[in-house]
Amino acid sequence: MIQKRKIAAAAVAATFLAATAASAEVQLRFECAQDGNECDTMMTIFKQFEAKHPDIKVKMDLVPYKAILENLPVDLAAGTGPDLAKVTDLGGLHKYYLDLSPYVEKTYWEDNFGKTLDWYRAGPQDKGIYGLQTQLTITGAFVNKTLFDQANVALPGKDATWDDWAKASREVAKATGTRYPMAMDRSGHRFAGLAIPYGATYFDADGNPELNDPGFAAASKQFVAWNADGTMDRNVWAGQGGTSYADATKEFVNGELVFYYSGSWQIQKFADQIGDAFDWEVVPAPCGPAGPGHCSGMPGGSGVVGFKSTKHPKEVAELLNYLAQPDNYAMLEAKSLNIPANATVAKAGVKYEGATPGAAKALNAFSAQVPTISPVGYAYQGYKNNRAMFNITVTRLTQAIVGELSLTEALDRMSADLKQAVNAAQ
Amino acid sequence: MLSLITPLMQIIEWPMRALQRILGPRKLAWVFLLPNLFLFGFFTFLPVILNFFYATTGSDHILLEDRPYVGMRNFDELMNCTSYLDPNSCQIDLFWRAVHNTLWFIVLQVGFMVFFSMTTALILNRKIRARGFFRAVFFFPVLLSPVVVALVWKWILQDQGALNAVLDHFGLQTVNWMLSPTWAFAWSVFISVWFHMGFYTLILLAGLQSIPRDVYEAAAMDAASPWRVFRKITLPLLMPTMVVVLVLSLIKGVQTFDEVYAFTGGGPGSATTLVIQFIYQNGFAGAPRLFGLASAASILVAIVLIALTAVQLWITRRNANG
Amino acid sequence: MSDLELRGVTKAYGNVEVIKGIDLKVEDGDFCVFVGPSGCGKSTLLRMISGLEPISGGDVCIGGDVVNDLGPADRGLAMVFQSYALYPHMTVRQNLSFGLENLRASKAEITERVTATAQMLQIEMLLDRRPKDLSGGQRQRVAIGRAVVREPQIFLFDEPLSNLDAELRVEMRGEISRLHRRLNNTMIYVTHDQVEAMTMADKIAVLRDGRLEQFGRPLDLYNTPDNIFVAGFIGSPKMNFFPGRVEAGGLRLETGTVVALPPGKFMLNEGEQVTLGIRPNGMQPAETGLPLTVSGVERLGGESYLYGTASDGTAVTVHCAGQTKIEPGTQIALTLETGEAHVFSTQSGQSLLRKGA
Amino acid sequence: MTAFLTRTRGRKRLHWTDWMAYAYLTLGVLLMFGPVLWLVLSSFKTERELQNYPPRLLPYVQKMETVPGYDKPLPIYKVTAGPLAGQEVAQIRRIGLISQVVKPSDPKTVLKVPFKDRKAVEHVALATSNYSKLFERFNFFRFFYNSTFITVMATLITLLVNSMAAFALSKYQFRGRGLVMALIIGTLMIPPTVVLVPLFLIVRDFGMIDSLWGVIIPGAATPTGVFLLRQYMLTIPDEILDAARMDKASEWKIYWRIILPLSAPAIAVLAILSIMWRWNDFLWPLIALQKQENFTLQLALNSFRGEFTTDWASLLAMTVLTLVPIVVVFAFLQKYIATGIASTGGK
Repeated sequence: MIQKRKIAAAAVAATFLAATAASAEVQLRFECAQDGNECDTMMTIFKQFEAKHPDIKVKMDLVPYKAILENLPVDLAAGTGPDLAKVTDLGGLHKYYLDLSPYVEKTYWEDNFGKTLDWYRAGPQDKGIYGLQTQLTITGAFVNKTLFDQANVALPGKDATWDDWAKASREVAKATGTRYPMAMDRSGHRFAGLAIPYGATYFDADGNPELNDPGFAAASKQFVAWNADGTMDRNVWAGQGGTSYADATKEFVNGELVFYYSGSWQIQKFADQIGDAFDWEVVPAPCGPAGPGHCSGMPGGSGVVGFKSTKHPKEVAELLNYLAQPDNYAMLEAKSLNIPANATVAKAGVKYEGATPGAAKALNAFSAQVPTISPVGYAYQGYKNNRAMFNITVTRLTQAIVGELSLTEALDRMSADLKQAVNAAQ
Repeated sequence: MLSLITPLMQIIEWPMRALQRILGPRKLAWVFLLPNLFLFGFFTFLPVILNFFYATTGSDHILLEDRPYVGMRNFDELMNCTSYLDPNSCQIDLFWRAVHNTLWFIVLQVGFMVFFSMTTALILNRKIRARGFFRAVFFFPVLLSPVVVALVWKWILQDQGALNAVLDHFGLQTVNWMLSPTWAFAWSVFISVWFHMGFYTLILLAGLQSIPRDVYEAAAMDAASPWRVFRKITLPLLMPTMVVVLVLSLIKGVQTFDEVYAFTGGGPGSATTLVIQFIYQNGFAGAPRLFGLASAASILVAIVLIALTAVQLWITRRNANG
Repeated sequence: MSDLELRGVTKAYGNVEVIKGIDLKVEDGDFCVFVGPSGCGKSTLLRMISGLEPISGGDVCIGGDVVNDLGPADRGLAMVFQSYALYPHMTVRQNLSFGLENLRASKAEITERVTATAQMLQIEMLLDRRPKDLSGGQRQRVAIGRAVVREPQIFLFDEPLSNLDAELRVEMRGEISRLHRRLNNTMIYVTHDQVEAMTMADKIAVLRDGRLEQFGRPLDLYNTPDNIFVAGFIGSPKMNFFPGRVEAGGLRLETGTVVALPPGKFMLNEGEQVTLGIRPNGMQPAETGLPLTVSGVERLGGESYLYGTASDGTAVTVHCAGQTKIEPGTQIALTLETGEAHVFSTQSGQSLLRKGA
Repeated sequence: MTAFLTRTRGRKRLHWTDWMAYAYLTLGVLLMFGPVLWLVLSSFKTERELQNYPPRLLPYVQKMETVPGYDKPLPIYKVTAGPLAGQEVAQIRRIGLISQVVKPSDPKTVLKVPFKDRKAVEHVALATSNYSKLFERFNFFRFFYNSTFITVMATLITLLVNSMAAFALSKYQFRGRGLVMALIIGTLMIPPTVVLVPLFLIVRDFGMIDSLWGVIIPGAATPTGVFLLRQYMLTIPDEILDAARMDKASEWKIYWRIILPLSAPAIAVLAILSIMWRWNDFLWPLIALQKQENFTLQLALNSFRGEFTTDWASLLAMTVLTLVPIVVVFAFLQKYIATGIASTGGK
């Protein structure tokens, strides 16, 4: 089908090539949704690219995130998709990706983007290059340092466990009259930051996904208990239902929260909105019963991919390759305040533009955590059905928190749901 | 406006007159129906038919031709319960929780909706000052997007929201509304009535215009009691419009989703998860998309709705006659 | 020529026949009234003539042409509806000109005819008002005006006065009659009110149950009704009916009274069950005769009515000239003026009057 | 109560039912309009103020003052305790739990105030930049044009096509009428969300994806509209149609000269609803439109919603902007709803 279309396109192109020189210009459509200024920054870099390649024009369609998540897959299936897009369901859309390896310098990509390339691949055997990780995120904890100072409680140290943090946060909250000691975004992705230190593996020995290993169950039990005793801000998880996302940004920004487990994408917002109201910090990834090797956040983020259905695969690859070059990539990360996924850039360090000292410090703190990310985290992030697992975790765990299901029932339901999802996705 | 419409209508008059001569006035009805049926057939009816096919297929593929046929499996899974009264005994427990919630939801929502929109329409139909302003006021919420509606009501109802501030100010007990399943449900009903009431008020307001004024004058001469006037004159004469409101409020009540979803996300837990949220989360936001399951669920909902509407129409018809 | 002829016209909705074969000829210029109780099919018949209701069988001829397949607008008719059916969103002037516009009359002609009609009906000052701002009588005039302005061959009226109060009704009755004399058109008028029928009609068609019971001049119907139904329907107050049996030399009523009838006027078979019909003014209080218990008296000044029951329970109304002195509760006797009596077969209801007598 | 129901109580003194009615309306204004008003006010808040917890009614910003010797304006605080209690001071910086402040009157002397003993001085100010940013950020007028084009065309088509169908379904007896009506109401039962994908595939096959017509056409034959109009037309007496037929009006003429004007209230309602639906429609344009130059206001508005964060300040400002035209249209059309012209002259 695609082959046919290509031939037709080539024939059409050949017919008109001689007649109209203008039609030689290639237009690439780029679908993008942004939280901050990622898309706008990318466009400025693409403009530089256009200057070097006068025959290629990039047109960005800035869309709501919902379009990327829900409509892009439909478009791609129906053959009406764009040439390239910034996506977050990295593994799930694999079947539509354009393999860039014939067009780009493979070793450069392999050396610099190493682990993140796997997230776009179909499996371990797949050696293709499909996407450029433009935004590497990592989950982690923020604390309200000022509250600790006021309560005269020392920040737990580098190897502090979740339990230590809970204890300290409760103490601070009590001493300062703060409403909520801890909070965690309502997301299965964030929950992995708790589950991995508790020893969750997410995959059995054969590599099949599971949501009931002992580590995961222990973390769930702890989380439910913390929600019950008021350690966790119940509003975030228990105030919602289904798979909907909720965060505690408001509470943290307003100084009502001591310890907030979220992720690196919050930094810019915190810098803007907290301003001088209090001091805040990123703390090292909390540990857990599983021991020192498991003190890890969850990696994540988004990347730009090209699609098979494009009529201009070469140009798409050229464009992505241009963006992947150290200078351009560094500029993108510097302007959009993101953690680089490119090894060269990371080693050189990024000079964040317009970031307050606090924000820059926080970004660097997160960057420092990247090398210690647990393999479980990478595997989980790279699994193509991980979104199903995130959703199931959130839905069922909330039911356990509000008491609709017992924890055992919730865990059983998670396994059943996962089985159904995996079956449907095959 | 009129100067625009008249020439257009006059142009169409020629072919229509010719058709009337050929077909006769009775068959001309089909000519009047045709444009609508064409659009309806392709863009409303055909998708519904395709939906039936989706319901009998599995996998997470989007194109129908890629999807394997699975027969009634999706329906079987949905209906696989030890007891339909206990969602926990069902294979797809969330569907049945949503069904239970939705049933309660429509009982409350349709009742309040019809009552308040009727009252409002009657009042707005009177000779009152600043009628246009008041009409706009009641219609305003309809214009907002569900996200924004949810946002403002969250400001009001969250733990440290405006309502609790007011309660606190008067020394009353504050409640964390969003964390209590009962309150969250009650407020969801309230918000959805608040959001959509203007829609039905408007329809009823238009319907009230079809009641000739002299009928009321005659009733006033007869010194009929107000309740009797309403019961014996307004209501029967308003019946065709009432049918619209009853049928639409039931259908749209069952299909309530956006504002409640944006407000509670279906929570706490699944206390406010409605059927459409289940369908949406499985068919659209789901990962993977269980499109077959969502389609099957939508068909089950439609069957129940058709039954409910039939009962409703039967009752209104009986009442209208009696 | 604008005479109207119905030949075996029938109408059925599915299996239900509502008009059961009617033959009728209305001469050019006649004012013909269809009268009958509600549900007799008179309005349906009118709508069938108008073309609004397709006919199931038979022929409708106007001016000698069969018009079965012509649409309502092409039959050259105009109709005044019971509810007037004025176009509520149009002014009176627009209401009157709408039909003319559809006939593609020129602007000048429309203005001229509308003005003329308005003058004739005295509604010139209402021309720019809308129907809701008019009184009942004014609306009625506009409705008539809308029919008149089109100068139709035949006018159809569907109970046009039933929505008016009594006084206005009398006034409009006269008005319509004058209109008829003035235009001299064929008019067909449907009513359930026999007084309207009697006062306005040249010809009356009495309908019952989808059948034509009798067709003729008002006084012919009054004087020689074909059957009990027509006899009872035409005339006010209603004719009195006494059941009885034919005996030698007369009738023996159920009350026991024997009544002698003019010989040869009726076809009577001895022993036959018959009904004697006699109008309220065909009876007088007397010393002896039919006994009557008076239950009510109406004194209208110039005349009086007695209401009572005969010994067999038959309700009886008696008309007396002047102001009677009889009081309710008294027993009186009545003499019957047998010259004005009607005799009907109880079984068939048909008049037993000998034809040509 | 009679006045409730009859609306023609033309007395000078207010009846108690009038008081009831006004009380109800006042409550209505509070309950219905209050939240809307709060939204409008909030569209003038800074993003920080929107994140304030608990939320406040009015848009506040902290007072800033230029103090000699400092380049940037400094934030003003009121000291609540200690020797400086009650005075307004400008904060230079905060180190840990201690604020370094100066009195604006005496900018040379740096004082230390415990961080807890100061309170920001705030005043009401409108963040109009929420609005001006919109016009800088993207081609607002392009989106406005697209939305307007879609709304106007779709509403005209909807009104024409639906009223024709409703006329046929309410004023003619023909075989299949019940079936058509049942189908039209029946399709309402299937939730629109679930048919989006099949509809998308059909519209794609018509070649209308990524065109404004692809948004306009599919929703034009709305079952709700047909149902609404039909039920209203049922109340128009058939005799008026007969009268028009006697007046030699063709069926088409009866439709547009008699039925349409007499259905004005219902048409006005459908017009308002259609305009509102189209103007606010989000889900279908989101899937049917891809190129940004074809986007509607709602799509642009929702592009403020990212994966993790929503730019509420811009979103609310845009919401208010998009509300304005539709409110104007409503104000214009609502009077037609009250055009009671159903008196046919009869009883």
